[in-house]
Amino acid sequence: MSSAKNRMIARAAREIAPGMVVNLGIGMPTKVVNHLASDFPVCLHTENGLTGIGPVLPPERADRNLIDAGGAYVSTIPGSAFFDSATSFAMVRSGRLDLTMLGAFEVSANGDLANWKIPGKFSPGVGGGIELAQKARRVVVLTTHTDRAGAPKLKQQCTLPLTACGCVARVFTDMAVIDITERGFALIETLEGISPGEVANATDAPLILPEAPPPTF
Amino acid sequence: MSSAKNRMIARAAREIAPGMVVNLGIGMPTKVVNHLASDFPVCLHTENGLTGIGPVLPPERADRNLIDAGGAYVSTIPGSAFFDSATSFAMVRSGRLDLTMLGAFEVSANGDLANWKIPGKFSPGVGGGIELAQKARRVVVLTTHTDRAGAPKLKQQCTLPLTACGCVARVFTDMAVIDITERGFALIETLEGISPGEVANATDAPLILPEAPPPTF
Amino acid sequence: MKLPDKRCRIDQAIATIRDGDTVMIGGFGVPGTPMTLIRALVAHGARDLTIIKNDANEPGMGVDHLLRNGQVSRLITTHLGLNSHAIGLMNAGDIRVEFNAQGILAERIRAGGSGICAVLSDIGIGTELAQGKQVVEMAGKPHLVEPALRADVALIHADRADPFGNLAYVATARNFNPLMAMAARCVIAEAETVVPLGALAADAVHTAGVFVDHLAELKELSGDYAVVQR
Amino acid sequence: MKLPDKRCRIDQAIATIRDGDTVMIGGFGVPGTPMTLIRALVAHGARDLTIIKNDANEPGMGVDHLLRNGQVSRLITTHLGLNSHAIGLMNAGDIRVEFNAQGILAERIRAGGSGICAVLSDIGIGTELAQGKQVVEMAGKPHLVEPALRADVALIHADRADPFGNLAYVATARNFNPLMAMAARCVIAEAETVVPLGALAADAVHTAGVFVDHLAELKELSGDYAVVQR
Repeated sequence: MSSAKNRMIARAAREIAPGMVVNLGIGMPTKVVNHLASDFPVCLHTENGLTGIGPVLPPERADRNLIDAGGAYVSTIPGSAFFDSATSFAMVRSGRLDLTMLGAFEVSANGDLANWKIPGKFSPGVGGGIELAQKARRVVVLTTHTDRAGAPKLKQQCTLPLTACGCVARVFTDMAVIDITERGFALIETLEGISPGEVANATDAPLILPEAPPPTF
Repeated sequence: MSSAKNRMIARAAREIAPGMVVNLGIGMPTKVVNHLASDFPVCLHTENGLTGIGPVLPPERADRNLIDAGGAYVSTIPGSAFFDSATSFAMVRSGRLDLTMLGAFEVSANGDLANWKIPGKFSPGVGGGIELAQKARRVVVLTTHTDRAGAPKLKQQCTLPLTACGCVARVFTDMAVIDITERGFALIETLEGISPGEVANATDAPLILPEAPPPTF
Repeated sequence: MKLPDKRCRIDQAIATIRDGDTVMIGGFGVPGTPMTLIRALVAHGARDLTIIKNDANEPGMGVDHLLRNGQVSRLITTHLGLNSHAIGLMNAGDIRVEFNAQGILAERIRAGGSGICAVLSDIGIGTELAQGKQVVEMAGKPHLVEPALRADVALIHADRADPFGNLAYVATARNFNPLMAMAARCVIAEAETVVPLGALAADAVHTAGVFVDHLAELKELSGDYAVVQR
Repeated sequence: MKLPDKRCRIDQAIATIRDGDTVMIGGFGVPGTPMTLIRALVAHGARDLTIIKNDANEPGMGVDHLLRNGQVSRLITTHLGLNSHAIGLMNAGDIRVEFNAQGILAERIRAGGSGICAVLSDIGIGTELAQGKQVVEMAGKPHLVEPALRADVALIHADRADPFGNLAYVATARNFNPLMAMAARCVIAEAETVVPLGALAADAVHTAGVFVDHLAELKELSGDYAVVQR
């Protein structure tokens, strides 16, 4: 992984406050856990039926019955609990998730999220994404700032099928930390070595810049 | 208890076929269990969260956390299971109860049941009765044939608020066994010493009599 | 990662309850009724409460203390048959009572605890319990809309707990407790025993700790919990 | 009273499945997927099946054997991301696929298992998953009607069972199994171990035996259940 991505993930880890219940989506969000101290008080939730996710185990130490929603062989910690899929999403929909971190294909200036379908190219199904995006108390996105072709993922409006409307509060990218505000995207921090102007150029919507140079990560 | 009531209860016990899942309502239905052999294969359900009810225990041997829906201190048997109130009624409404036995204030000729409310006199709430009456695969009633004032409980139409419509298949009384048929009440058996005519006289609706003298119990 | 500790003092947890709150209380008869939390709510004195509970216990027991203390204005329940005092209050108009079919009350609470807005059911169609309810047609048949129930606070009784608030119930003391423990903004649980983190097996947890906000260990078990002598 | 014995041979239980049936299958990935019952259904050969399962496992694993054998005409699921073969069948029009939000699929199955006709939910409003769904207004807001799902048969994997069919699951192999075990006319469970009546503690039962029709003990655990090497 690039150094910029690594710093993005480390920065996103600081979004997790002590005592939170957190669901980390498949992909880059899952890696956030590597940046939490071993005694950090947090409860990680995986939608296939576990609170209190412990470290990922190598195959030779894996429990064949213990995976996370991405299929990784994880472990438990003291105080873990198992439950069925209905109970798992009861937690999500009833507001017991303080935070979820998700990946994205597109995020719009009003916080719409598209991350599950590219018509004609990619449609594996929505899984648990809609409920996480719509119902976690705070939804943040981890994504590269642009796609492989260099096209911005932060747009005035999403062009792909939505996962949920107006759900995203903050986006962590390999260039910046950007909040969704009532007036649209607002630059909060930049990656060290990236200027606010570079971030604005890579964003397909107006970007509100802070008056002073923003902090870096 | 009168001998007639005892024989009614003993007769009702024969309604339980091997392998059934059965809920016995509060009052006389609960006493049916005293007429089942100790090795009879049946699963008794109580709506406060237990399948596999064992014998009632005296206070000095009671478990303070183990009661049936009527508040009696019961016990478990090998294979008992505890569950919450939602799961308990999931069993009822999804058709896993083969049989329920209920008490009645009134039963109508089309099988309507009234057993929970006497306006202005008695309205403690419906409890689990509606769901048992509406959803058990077979609903039978145990009741005295007439009330304390001698008025018939089997009527052309119920006058009291209904528990459920058209739910009752059979009524066991201290005078007779009566089925609800498409043409109304039909006499199946009589208590030893009671004539079909006496049953008909104590019933406030037409009673279809068998061609031959009915069996007695 | 380690899991947060939610142990607290009962009076401090109960102090968050305000006049006019809706309070769910577990239990079916004595088993599962959080007798100690109820006593603390009586001592606290919050008034004009809406209580959601399967039953009203018996005269002089459990939730009846709240009724006698004049703290309850409304009761959402299924059956008051064992509490003649509660029936008297209802008949005198001193408390408003809403009766639900028992399993429908359970489903409405579970729906509230599951972020589901309502369930559609045919239970009670043709009876007076259907009166006034919104009806939705599905496949040509009428169904009653049974709206989800949520509460400001839920009072829960558990047999065992760990400091994170994972709970396990025993026997028929489970009843409405796991459902109500999902359905309130603030869930306060009393436990007969609190074991160390990890001592409650992950497969044996009945209510996951993420649903629980405050946990109190019962130092001793009062006579309120004993076998009822009849 | 004693509880009936529901142990049976797998092939006899599976033989009741007919062409055109709807079959729920537990599991989320490998954990909880009843691999042995699926192999028996492949051997049985019933066709034109509607399968309800969270996912389609991976190519060459679990439910993918039914897809490869041409037994499936319709799949009600949440995510096929790990089975490119299933996505290929879908894109070629060889199977019809209905995608549900994962928790809504769980609720629909649970509703079917609970005698509830539908749940009302706001999940997916404003997205293409809301298209074509019945809408009900409650308190001025639109809600989607999510109808209950039931099946002719449910195939369940449990860790432990007793002869009455009380089941206990382990770790994340629980997932959809307890929900599906409530929601079918005929519930067939495979268990890694069958213990004597009474050896499964009444408080530790995850699925009560009244929901289960047939129980088969797995004599040996095939490689299908092993840790997936990636």
